Parts: sequence; C-alpha cells; structure tokens
Amino acid sequence: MIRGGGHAGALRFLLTKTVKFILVLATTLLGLIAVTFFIGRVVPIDPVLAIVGDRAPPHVYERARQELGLDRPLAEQFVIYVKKAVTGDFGNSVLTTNPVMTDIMNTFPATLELATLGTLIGVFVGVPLGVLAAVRRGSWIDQLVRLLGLVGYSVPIFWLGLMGLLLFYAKLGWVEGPGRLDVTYSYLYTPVTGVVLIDTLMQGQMDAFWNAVSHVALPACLLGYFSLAYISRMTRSFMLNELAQEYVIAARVKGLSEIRVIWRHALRNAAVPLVTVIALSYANLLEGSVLTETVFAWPGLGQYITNSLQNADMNAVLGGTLIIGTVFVLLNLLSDLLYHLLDPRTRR
Amino acid sequence: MTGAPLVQQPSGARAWLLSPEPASRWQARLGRFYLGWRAFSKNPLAVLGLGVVLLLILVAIFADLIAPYSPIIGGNLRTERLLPPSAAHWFGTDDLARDIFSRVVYGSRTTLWVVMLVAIIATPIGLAMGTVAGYLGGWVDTVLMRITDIFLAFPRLILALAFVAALGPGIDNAIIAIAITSWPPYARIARAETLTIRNSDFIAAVKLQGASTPRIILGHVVPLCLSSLIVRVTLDMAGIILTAAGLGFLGLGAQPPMPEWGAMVATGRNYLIDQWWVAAMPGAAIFVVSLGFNLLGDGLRDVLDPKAAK
Amino acid sequence: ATPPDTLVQAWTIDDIISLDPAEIFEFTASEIAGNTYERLINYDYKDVSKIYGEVAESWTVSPDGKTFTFKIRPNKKFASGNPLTAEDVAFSLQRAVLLDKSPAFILGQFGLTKDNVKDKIKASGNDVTVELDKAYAPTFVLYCMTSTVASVVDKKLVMQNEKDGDLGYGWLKTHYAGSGPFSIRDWKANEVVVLERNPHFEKKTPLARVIYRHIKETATQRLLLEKGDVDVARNLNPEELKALSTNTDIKVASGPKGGVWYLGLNQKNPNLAKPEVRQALKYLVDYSAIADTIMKNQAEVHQAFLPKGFLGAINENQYKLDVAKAKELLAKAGLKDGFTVTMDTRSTADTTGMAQAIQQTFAQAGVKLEIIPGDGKQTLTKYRARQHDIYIGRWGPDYQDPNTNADTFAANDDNSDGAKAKPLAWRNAWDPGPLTTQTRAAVLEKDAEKRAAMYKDLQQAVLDNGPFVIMLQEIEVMASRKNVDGIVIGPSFDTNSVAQAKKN
Amino acid sequence: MLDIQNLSVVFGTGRLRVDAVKDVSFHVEPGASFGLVGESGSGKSTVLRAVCGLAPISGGRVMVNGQAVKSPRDKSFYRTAQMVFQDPYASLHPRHTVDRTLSEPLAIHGEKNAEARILEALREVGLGPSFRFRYPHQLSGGQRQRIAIARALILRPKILLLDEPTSALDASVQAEVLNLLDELRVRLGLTYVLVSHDLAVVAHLCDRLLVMRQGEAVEETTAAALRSGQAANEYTRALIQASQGFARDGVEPVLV
Amino acid sequence: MTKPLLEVEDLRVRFHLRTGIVEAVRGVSFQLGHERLGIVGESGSGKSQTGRAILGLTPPPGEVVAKRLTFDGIDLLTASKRTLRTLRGGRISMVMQDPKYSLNPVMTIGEQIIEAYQAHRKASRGEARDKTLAMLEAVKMRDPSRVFSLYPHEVSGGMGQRAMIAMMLVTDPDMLIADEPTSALDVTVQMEVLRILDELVAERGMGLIFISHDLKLVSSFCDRVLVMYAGHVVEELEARHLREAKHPYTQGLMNCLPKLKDDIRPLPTLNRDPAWAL
Ligand SMILES: Nc1ncnc2c1ncn2[C@@H]1O[C@H](COP(=O)(O)OP(=O)(O)OP(=O)(O)O)[C@@H](O)[C@H]1O
Ligand SMILES: Nc1ncnc2c1ncn2[C@@H]1O[C@H](COP(=O)(O)OP(=O)(O)OP(=O)(O)O)[C@@H](O)[C@H]1O
Ligand SMILES: [Mg+2]
Ligand SMILES: [Mg+2]
Repeated sequence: MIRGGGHAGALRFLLTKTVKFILVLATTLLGLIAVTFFIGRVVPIDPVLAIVGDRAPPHVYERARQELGLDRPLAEQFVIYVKKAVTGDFGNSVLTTNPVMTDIMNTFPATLELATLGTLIGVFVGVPLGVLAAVRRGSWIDQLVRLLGLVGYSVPIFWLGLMGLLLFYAKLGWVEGPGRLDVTYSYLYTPVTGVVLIDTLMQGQMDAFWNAVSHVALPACLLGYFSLAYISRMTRSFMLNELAQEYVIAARVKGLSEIRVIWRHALRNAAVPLVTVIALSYANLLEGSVLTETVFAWPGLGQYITNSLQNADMNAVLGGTLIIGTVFVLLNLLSDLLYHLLDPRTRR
Repeated sequence: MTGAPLVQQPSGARAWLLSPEPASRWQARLGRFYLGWRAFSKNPLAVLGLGVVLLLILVAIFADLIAPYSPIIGGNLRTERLLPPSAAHWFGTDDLARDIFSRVVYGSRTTLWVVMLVAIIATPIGLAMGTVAGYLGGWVDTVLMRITDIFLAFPRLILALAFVAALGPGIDNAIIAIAITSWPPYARIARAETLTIRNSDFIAAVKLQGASTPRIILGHVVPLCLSSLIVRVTLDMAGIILTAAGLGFLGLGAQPPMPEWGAMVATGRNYLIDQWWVAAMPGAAIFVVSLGFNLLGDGLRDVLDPKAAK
Repeated sequence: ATPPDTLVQAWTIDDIISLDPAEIFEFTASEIAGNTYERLINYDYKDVSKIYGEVAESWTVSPDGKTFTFKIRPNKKFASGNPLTAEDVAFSLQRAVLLDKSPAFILGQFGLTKDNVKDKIKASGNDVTVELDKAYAPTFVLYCMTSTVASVVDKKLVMQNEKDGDLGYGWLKTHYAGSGPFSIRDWKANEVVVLERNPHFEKKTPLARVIYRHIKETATQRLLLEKGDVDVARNLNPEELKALSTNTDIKVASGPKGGVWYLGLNQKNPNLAKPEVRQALKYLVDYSAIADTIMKNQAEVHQAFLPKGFLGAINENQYKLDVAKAKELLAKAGLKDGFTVTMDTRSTADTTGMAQAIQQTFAQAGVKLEIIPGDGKQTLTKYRARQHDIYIGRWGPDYQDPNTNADTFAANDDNSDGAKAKPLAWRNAWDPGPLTTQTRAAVLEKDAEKRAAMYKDLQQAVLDNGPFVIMLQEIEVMASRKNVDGIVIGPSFDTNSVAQAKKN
Repeated sequence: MLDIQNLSVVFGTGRLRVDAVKDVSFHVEPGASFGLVGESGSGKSTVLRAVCGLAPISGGRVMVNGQAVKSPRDKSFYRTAQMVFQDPYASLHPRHTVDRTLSEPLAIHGEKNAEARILEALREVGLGPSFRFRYPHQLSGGQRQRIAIARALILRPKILLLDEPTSALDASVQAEVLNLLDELRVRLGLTYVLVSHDLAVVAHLCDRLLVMRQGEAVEETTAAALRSGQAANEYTRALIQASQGFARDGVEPVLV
Repeated sequence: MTKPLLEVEDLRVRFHLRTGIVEAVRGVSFQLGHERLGIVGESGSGKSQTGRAILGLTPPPGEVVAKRLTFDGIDLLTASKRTLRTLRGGRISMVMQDPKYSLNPVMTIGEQIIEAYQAHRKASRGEARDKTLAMLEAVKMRDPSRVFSLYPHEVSGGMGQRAMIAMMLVTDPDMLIADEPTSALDVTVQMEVLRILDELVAERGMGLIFISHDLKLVSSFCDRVLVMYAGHVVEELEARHLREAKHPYTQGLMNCLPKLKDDIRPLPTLNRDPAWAL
C-alpha cells in the first residue's frame, strides 16, 4: 500500500520537478541569452570585420553590416536573436561559415570525451582516496590526499600540460602527442557520434581505437587530476562528517565489518552531497578546459568559443554559451534527481 | 622597563588572554583571537601558508628595495636575452633581456592587487546577495537565486573573457571580470549559511527586541556567514590568481610591460623547452603563493569553521 | 610518424573563413588556393618580373592599351574531370566581380562593375578578352591577374550547386572546384585542411596528400615536429628554430614575404602630427636589434613601404637607432622632455615583443609609450576608427604590383572622418597632399622604368615625412623534417607551393 | 494581562498544511503565572511564538495588556512582552559577548546609560560583572540561560514568555534557574506564561495551567488539582502517571 | 546471581587532545549479572563513555585502559578485532539515545535489521526476513511488513526506537547496553518503549546496562544503580534503597527535582564539593 503511494508520489514528484525544471531552464537560458547578447553588443570589436576582413572596400563592409542586422535598433536585434534561438537556430558562425549548431555538434563531442574521461578518473581515483583519507585521518594517505589537492588547486593547468607533453610524449614516448588521432587513422572510420573512442570501437578499427586512447590518455589524466584533487578533498570532508554520525556507531555496534561500515553505510550517505560535487566538477571540466584544449590541440568547444569570442563571432559565442548553460542546468537537474534517488528523506 | 618580567611570566600574559572573566571588550576579543591563533598555530602547514602570504605582502611593499633591476627596462637585446639563472640574474632573463627575478618581485604587487580587489568586490556582493536572499526568502530569494544561477551556469572563463573584451583588456578589468564571475558561489554559501541561522533562537531573540531587518542581517547574520566565506575566499585565492594568469595567458590580463605572473608564464611558454626558466620562475611563484593561500585557507577553516573541520 | 605519401604541416589555420577564391583574402586560405586553383597567368617565384601563362597560353594587349586578350590552353581539365575552357575563365572573373566580396576590388579597379562585367569580359572560342576603362600600366593589370581572386573555377560544377542565383557561393565556401595540382578534400574549421592529389593535373604531384593541422601552440608544433608526427612546422619562434638547428633530423628554410611591419602614427594626436616628432620616432627604433633577436628568422630590416622584390622597391635603410638625433628633433618640436603616447598592440608574442622593445628605446629619449594590448579584431576596430595614437601592425600587399602598397601608404583621396575608403594614410589621418595624385599617375605609366622611378619618389617622400615607421619585412620560415623536399616558399603568401614537394 | 481567544495557527498550505494550534483560549491575570503542558508537537511553543509575532495568527484574538496585538508588532509591544527560549545553547549569538547581547536591545530602543543597566541586569540574574565580556562558549548552560533571562528583562517587560526554559539543563541546574524565576517574578511583579512538558516543573512555578494535545486545549486546571491527583481528562492522568517514573505492573513507583 | 556476565575493574577512558589529556572515565569498577543495572549522573559525567568503552567503540583520540574488562570470560581489551566484531551485535548490543540519528537514513528499517542478523547468523535472506518480521512483531510494531520497508524518517520517534531495539535484539544477545534509550521520546511513548525493553529483558534473561540522567526513571526501572560524577562512581546502591543514599551528590540530585506532591520553595540546590571529583 505504502509502496503504491510511493510510486504515485514519485510520479507527482517527477511531474512537478519537470515543470519546475522547464521553468528554471527557460529563465536561465533567457538570462544567458540576454547577458551574452548585450555583452556581444558592447564588446568593442567590429563583427563585420570578421566577415569581410580588413581590406574590404566600403560597400562590401556596409552590405555585410546590414546582413548581420547590425543597423537595426538594439532591442529589435535582441528580439530577433531570441526568436531564432528558441527554434534552435543560432545562425551561422562567421569563422567557420557553418551553422553554429553544426559546429557545436562537431566540437562538443571532443570536449565531452575529454571531460567525461577526466571525471571518470576523478571519481574512480578521487572517491577511494578521499574515503581512505577520511578513515585514516592524519595518516600519510591523508597527507598525500591533502597534498594532491593543494597542488591540484595551485598549479597552472597549461604549465602542467606542456610539461606532461614534454615528459610523456617527447622524452618518454609513452603516449601520442597533441590532437585526437594520428593522420594515418583519420580516414579509417566515419564519424557518427563524434566521440572518436566510440566511433572507432564501434567500427572495429582497433588500431585507430588504441591510437585514440593513446592520444586522449594524457589530457584526460591531466583533467582527471584536477577533478580528482577536488573530488577527493570533498569526499574526505563528507566522509568525516558521516563517520562522526551516530548511525555509523550503530552499524559498528551491530558487529559489521569496518569495510561494510565505511563503504556501505558511510559512503552511501556521503554519496548524497557528493553527487552534486561531481556534477559540478564535470560541468567545470566541460566549460573550463580551454587551456588544456589549446595545449593539446584538441578541437573542443572551449577553444571554439574562445576563438569565436576573440573574433567577435557572436553567433558562435551565444550558441556555445547557451549549450554550456543548458548542459549546466541539465547536470544540475541530474544531480538533483540522483540526490532524490540516493536520499529517501527528500522523496515526499 | 625590560622584557624580563614578561619572559618570566609568559603564563601571566596567556592567563590574561585566556581569562574566563575578561574585564573589557578588548580583552575578550584578544582572548578569542588568541585562542584562534593557538589552534591555528598548532597546524604547521597553516602557519607556513600564513608565512607565504605575509612574505607576498612584504615583497610587494618592498619591491623597490628587493628588486636588483628594473622590471620594465631590459638590458641589451643582443647580449642579455634569455640568459639562464646566474649570480647576476638569479632567475635568468627573459626574451626582452629583463631580469626575471625583478619582474617576479614586482609581479607580487599585481598578484596582491588582484587578490585584494577580488576579495573586496566579490565577497560583499556574494555576502549581500546570499544573506538577503536567505533571510528574506520568498520571491526575493527566488529572484536573487535565479540571477545567481544564471551567473553560475555561465562558463566562467568565457564570462570573464567577455567582460574583459567588453571593458578592454587590462589588469583592472580582468579583476572586475574575475570578481563578477566569482561571487555566485559565495552567494550560495552565504545563503545556505543564512538559512541555517535565520530560524535559530538567537535571531528570534533579536527580532523580539524589535530589531529591524537590516540590523539583523548586518549585525547578526553577516558575522556568522563571514567565517565560512572567508575560508572559501581564501581557498579560492589560488583559483583567482590562476584565472588571472589564464586571462594573461590569453592576452587579456595585465598590460605589457607590467609584470604579471600569468602573463609572464604565457610569454615563457614560447621558450618552455629550452629556456625553461622564463616560464618556470613566475610559474613557481604562482604555485607557491596559491599553495600559501590554500594552506592558509585550510588552517583558517579549522579555526573559523569547526563544522567543516570535523 | 606520418605516412610516406602524405605531408603533414602544423600551422595556425584558424583564419580560414572561406574556400571560395572569389572571397579568399587570408594568408592560410590564399596558400591553399595557390596549391589547388590555377590562375590565368602567374609570375616566376624566383624572379617576380617574369610573368607567364598558367591557364592562358599567351596574351596580347590592344594598341590603345585597354583590351587584354588571353588565349587559353587547350585540353585542360578540372579535378572534377570537366574540361577547362575559355568559358570557365570568363565565368570565374565575372563571378568574382558579381559576388563583390572583399578581394573583388582588385578587378574592380579596372572599371569592372557588376553592371558592365558581362560586357567587358567575354569568351570567344579559346580566347578571353578583358576590356578596361583606362590604359593602365600593363604590369599593373597582369600582376592583378595573378592574384587568388582571378583563380579559375569549374563553371559546370559550381553552377550545379547554385542556389537562389548565388553563383554557387554558398557551396564553394566549403567546397572545391578547381584545376590545381591538389584538390581540397576536407576542411574542418580550426582543425584540419586535407589536400589530395588532383589526378587530372598535367604534372602529377609526388605526394598523394597534404594535410594542414591547426596547432596553436608553437611549443606543441615543435614537439610534434621533433617526434616526426608532423613534417613541417610553420609557426616556430626564433628560439625554437635556434634550438632545432642542432637537430640533424630537421632543416629550416626561409624566404622573404611581402608583409611589412610598421608603426602607424595617428595625425590626430597633436604631438605625432609634428614632422620632427615623426622623424624622431623613426630614429628611436632599434631596427637591427629587433631583427636579430626577437624577430630573428621572421623578419629583416626594411624601411620603405614597398617590400623587396616589388617594382621600384627601395632597399637601403636610412634610419637606425640614434637617440641623440631624436632628442635634438624632439627639442626642435618643443618636446624636450618627451611626451606620453599609447600604442595599440595585438597581443601576439611577436607583436608584443616588438612593442616592448620599442617602448624601451622610446623611453631613452623621454617618450613614454603605453602599450594597450588587445586581440587582433579589437585593435583593428580601433585603428579603423582612427582612435589610436600609435598602431603597431603588419601590412601585406594584396597583389604583386607596387600600386597595392602605394595606394594605401601614399594616397588618401578623402581625409574626412566619414570617408568611404580607409587606406592606411586615412587611418592615420594623414593627408599626403600631392602624393595622392602621384600615386594615381603611376598606375597609368606604361614605361616600367619610369614607373619604378615614380614609386621610388613616393617611397622616399613617405620615408622622410610620412606617419609610418616602417621597420621590417617579413620572412617566412618553415622547419621541416630532413626527408621533406621541394616545398617552395614564394614571395607572397599565395605562392607557397607544395606541388612538387616530396618525401625521401 | 494576556488574553487569548480561539487562537489558531496554520503553517503552510495544501499538502504541507499543518494546523499547529487549533482554537485555544486562555486568560492570564497580571502578576499571575500560567503554564502550558503537553507533549512534543502539541503546539505549546507555537502559542507563545504566535503571541510574539514569530508565528502567524490565522484565527482568533490575542490581547496583551488590554490591547489587541498589531502585525507586525510595534516597539512598545516588545517592551511589554519578552520571551526566553528552550535551548540556552542556541539562543545566544555565538559571536557576541554578553555585553553585546545585553546592549543590543538597549541600542534598538535608544535607551540611555546602557552601562549601568547591563550591570544591573547581570546582578538581577545572580551574575557578577565579571561575566560581562564573556562569550557564550565560556558559559555553562545554566549561566547562559541566566543571560537569556537578563536579556529578556533588560527592557523591563511586564510579561515573560518562557519556552521550556529548563528542559535542556541538568536537574541540579534546573533547580537554580527555577528558583531564580520564582524570585524575579515576585520581586519585579512579572506575569509568566511557562511552557514545559514536565508537569512537576509547571506545577512548581504556576498556579493555573492548560494541557494541550495535538494543537488542541485538552483541559485547564490548577496546580493544586494536579497535586491532589485530580484530573478530569484521561490524557492528563496519563501524563501524571508517566511523570511518576516507570511502573512495572502492579508495582507502585518507588519515588513519589 | 552466579558467575557475572561482565566484569569491569578500574576502567579509564582518556582523550589525548591538543590541549592536554582529558580523562572522561576515571577508574570505574562494577560487575553485571543477569540483571538491570542503571548508571546515572549529570551530563558529561562519563556515562556514555563507559558504555562505549565496553563495546570497544571509544572514538579515535580516546584510549581505554582497565585492570580488567571481561565479558563472559573473554578479555575485551586483548581480544582480536574479529572476536570483538562477533561479540558486538552478536552477544553484546547497544540501544542508543536518538533513533533519528542512529538509524542509517538511506536504508530501510528492514534492511538494517536483516543486515544485523546476517552479520552474525548464517541465514538466507528469506530466513533473515522472517526473523526480522518476527522481531518487529515482538517490539509491538503494529504492521511489521509495512514498517519493514519504511525509511527511518518515515516513522515516528517511538517506532524508530522500537525498530532500533528490534535491530539490536534480533541476534539474541546476552547483554544489552541502553544509552538513554528514551530521553528523546515523549513521556507517554517513553513508558511504552521501556515496557517493551523490560519484557524482552525479562523473557530472554539478558544483562542490561541502562544509562540515563533521570534518577527517578532509573530507580524505578533498574535493580541496581551506579551514580557517576566527574568520571567515577560516587555511589553504588540497590534501587530500592535510593532514598537512603549516603553520598551528598546523590541526595542532592534527588532533592533538587521539583515534585508534584509537595511544593518546596526555593528548591534545594546542589552545592558541589570539589572533593567529590577526586
Ligand atoms: N515554522 C513551521 N512551519 C511548519 N510547521 C511548524 C512550524 N513550526 C511548528 N510547526 C508544527 O507545529 C506543530 C506544533 O509545534 P510546536 O513547536 O508548537 O510544538 P511544542 O508543543 O512546542 O513541541 P516541543 O515540546 O517539541 O517543543 C508541530 O507539528 C510542528 O511540526
Ligand atoms: N571525542 C572526545 N574527545 C574529548 N573528550 C570527549 C570526547 N567524547 C567525550 N568526551 C568527554 O568525556 C566526558 C564524558 O562524556 P560522556 O559522553 O560519557 O558523558 P555522559 O555522561 O554520557 O553525558 P550526557 O548525559 O550528556 O550524555 C565529557 O566531559 C566529554 O567532554
Ligand atoms: Mg516547543
Ligand atoms: Mg551520554
């Protein structure tokens, strides 16, 4: 009976959640559009120049300006922007001439690939490290985690990236260099998902797959390290909090093994806030890997947006920003859902 | 007057500080401070962090005295470019024949400026947004938090880039950009903290004494949010320095020839493999200072935020 | 490692915005067009004065100097397999004018407009005739015909992909319809351009494929080159090149390019408007030190606005760092204690490096230079609005004729703020006075020697009095693996050829 | 002094609606002491909070000193009625010294000679001036509760609302605080409304009391009636029974 | 009373803190047979630490020393972790103060009880489930199968505490430590829970240590009472003879409570003699 009620409750919960989510998404995106749009208009870069170049004769310049709609009032431009954006049309990128959506579809998988691997490393190494550090508070492993974290917070990522390349690629030759794939393999497969690892694997191109793995290893480990630094420290602090709870003592009183107490009872509870932390760090990797992408010649979204911004390619900037904003909100929702899944107290 | 009596009765001074019956506001405050300091100083890493930060401040103040060369005017381009570290140039010279040590020393000013300004701009914004939203609740909360979310959902570096692009490159604008992008997490922390405080009995008690809302927020809520915020800001300092460096790296931070560590590393990356010192020296400076702030933040957390230290 | 039949180049190729020759105006895309399209005529990379027919077999000029007739080679084919005819040539030229993209003015300066181009350019049999509005110097016309905008496109293929009367523009922006040694197989913005051997080209290329990889970081380029994961690195800096000189697997080749580095002094700034100040600043740049250190392998000292290799170029350098002289001049201008001035500087490594070197030598005479960094588009926007004090930048010629630089450095028809044309002289608010007329006259001078003399005069006038401190001429360097051979570094950016490149 | 008629308090709406107080009425004479007893969640605190404006009055009427209360309460109200909270560990601002805590109400109401008033207030609750600059963490639970009482008294209110003032304290400390409250009431002529779940405490301090259960008033009775074991309502009897200690069947509680 | 179940002699619990060493329990000795032993004392007197030390659950900076600490002949101080683990929950259990905090919030009550059972008895899930349901029934849960699948936050305090008791007694331990098992509950519910506890103890013949600060409650519930002050036992006496307590602390504790029946005012207060703490 209560089970049935639970289901109905869950359904209602999902429904209200969805409605709320759509509202949140809509307002956030509108806010994002507004901020980006007005930034785009106050940036002292002439977007027409990006299209026609410096040496274009005046009439070519004028025509391009009109085509961009820059001669209309600001408010009108904004309305047009929003109208189009709602239908998923972010216009064409000036720099690549492709529709911005296409460009994002091309660059986002690269970023996704890197960020996902980085987060996986961060989670699968960072969480156990954090747990161990909390359990052995004050021991060498705690110090190690602390040090890893502090170094991770303090080292410039581009420096570490180049040094990594120098050591593991140039000197030791353990991994492949910058880029996603050697040219030899570039045309052995057809891009489907855009994630090279998946595409090559699905098409049975094992050589290409291993080559891609070798390419992605270093940047992924680098991002993984940064996410690990964060996740392990947060895990540690959440675990310390949980380990001090009464129910942990109760679990020990029951005569459960320490492993079960820690990994099943305490971590299961620490997982609740941890989900949010992991989602946040994932979002950060998705948006913040511009520097890594530059160093590793990784044709990702971060580089795309930065490059567009420097060239006043506002369509691309807006599109990219909206995508990242959407992903951010989606991740928030996901972590929210997971939160509810993991924590029965929040299910009403 | 000699120092002898004091030396002989160190417990006297400590007893005074720790007196359970302080005789004045000052004694109470000092005692509290001393207690904090004692907890703090038990953590050698935190003291090290404080040392680094103090060193940064001292170096910034006395840059003129410390730096052996001009940070801006270089030597002979033909003979003094890209010299490795030596007795004459401790950290070597850069591509424009400038002494890197002197530039690092002067760069501490920029770094300090960045750190201070961001702290002064971002913390109050975050604090105000968070406490007001948390305390008032209702639609004020909804509106303020939605704004916060929007800024939070914005790719941070991109927002900073955009602001710098809009305001024009330069260190001050970079700082404003960083400040604008770093307040949302502070607002969230302040709000969360406020939510736990706002229903507490001591807030109800001042309400019952007829205190106005601004008075409650400023006098009673803010001081309690401040400590976790200070900790968070200190821990963020490293990230802020690195973001400034990242902006410098993208050419949007400090203006040349102003010595800014991030921009220096950015130049140095062109010589990374053979003239390693050009990037490594300012890079090491960034690292040390970030580490210092992190260690300090960690230590402060133990002192100010016993919850997190558990 | 790279495959033996493929040449991989590491280069920053993020400036490509179009692959349509009627629109291409950027360095990277120009080079790619140069290797994938053929033009009517071309010039010898070694001796620019030698012009030869590429698609044209021969050409004649009518007695009145207004009509050029080109005879097209028979039996040529496009990469698509379609035959290349006079019809295609005429279409290509008309199309460039009709589309009216940025480089269209190169043809437009001969009086070709949208309205008249169908009458002025005609194909008949194997011949293409082009009718001009004035009797221009033939060298001027021919040099213009060698530029990318005059590339021959495959009319049939292009028109198959026409949409809404756009002459196939939308399609060609990202596709290929040419007859050059290579064809463009793939372009992924900010990632890669892949060229593939054109099977229909007469002289089969030794390499099956040429790949341009977008690598932004020079250190990354170097690592890739040293590991053999690219064959050529295009953007290495002097230090990296120096370090590579000890690597026996790698060789470095270089050749001068048409680009010049200069300072533009805005005449709206009252200090800079003083002739003595302009002169003084020319004495306050340590040209040779910059060329030997910061810009080593990337530029050499050159002070006239026409680069080495152009008709009439002045190759002697009359200025060098002379602080005493500069101080004297400043004193004469009433600025004994110097003055403060800003410089808009693109925040790339070489530009900022030069700017800071200049900042140091300026300071020696009391001129306090504040550097305002910005990205390219940003500084350019400001420059075009005449809001700078000093602008440091590079100017590349649009075509191989001296008029291209004279027109921008020495001519300014309208110095008012609302002027339509924005040559460099205008951007610096400089009214060159009689120089404008002289520039206009030089285009019409048929006698090559006289014409050269006219340009020499123009250059000298700008050297003495112009608001430009021209400092350096660009050098293009390529570091490549030892086994790579046959890459030609031409005098302009569209003449770097990989057609005969091979790997041993 | 305090007159409550048909008070009801509702929190939230829809599914989240909680009827915390339903139709409760009682009246307290000036100088009297009135008790509210009941189990956790029965709405005792909510009644007090509704009087002070910390909880919404959804129905009924609250009169203080002969006047209906205004929402929001004005300053004169706060000078008439003050409240002491249950948990002395939570009701003092952890970063404020005793001095600051006590001077805050004086500052809000623009009172003069704060110095003297603070010292006097401390003396009233049996603490010396040496406590003035201490922080809460330097005080024991009983001392904190004294400070909370001092804070409530410093504006010289007529009514003191006491929300389980001793339930967080050890038995020995509870006795001290109860004695203090008793003495203050007589000396300052205060009116008390005391909330507690401990019948003995209520009976000790109050003359009349109201038993509450799930937001409703169960019965109003007197301390004397409790002592003599008279209770009309079964629930009240159960409370009395439970307060006697554990009773194994048939065995009388040892301590009475 | 034959051989005592638990023997404690000179038990000390020390905490090594930065500020020095805190001795929370200072030389506590007692024996427990199959009886109900109450431990009372004011807050911080070391009651809980005594209970925890017996189970070997003194939190990290703490250290336990004792002349003797045996359970059914097993030396708890030298026993291996393994042995301790089988003892804990298997033969010695503990019911803690607040069900809100001592039940794992993300596991259903049923799961938690099954887990406790399976940690000590080799049983299939089905058996464990049956046993759990039976146990829930034994603690007078109205609808055991419903409660089985509820999460801790979905039950009231009284139900939670009964679930906690079920969890701790499902393995039929020989000894139970109850650390303020009812102080978070309402008085009426408190009585119900105590009754259940009382019945179970009587039925199964367990030894019970009942920790509370409520003298009245302990004296009415237990057979014997230890009165603790500042970490040591100031007095040990039969519950029946509490009124004849000799120690002034015990007397003070009893007198300072307001009583329904007689109205003494002012209430007598406790005058702490520093000598008690020695
Ligand atoms: N702010 C609020 N929002 C929603 N419900 C509330 C709020 N405050 C109190 N309640 C509800 O009102 C009811 C009465 O609470 P109240 O605090 O008055 O009880 P009480 O008798 O004081 O109990 P206790 O003895 O535990 O203090 C409870 O069910 C409680 O959950
Ligand atoms: N982890 C710890 N570190 C330091 N001291 C501790 C620790 N845990 C308990 N103590 C101290 O040990 C003493 C006894 O604590 P204990 O919990 O046994 O008291 P108690 O009698 O159970 O009190 P209460 O009735 O409040 O539960 C207290 O003074 C306490 O401060
Ligand atoms: Mg209450
Ligand atoms: Mg206890």
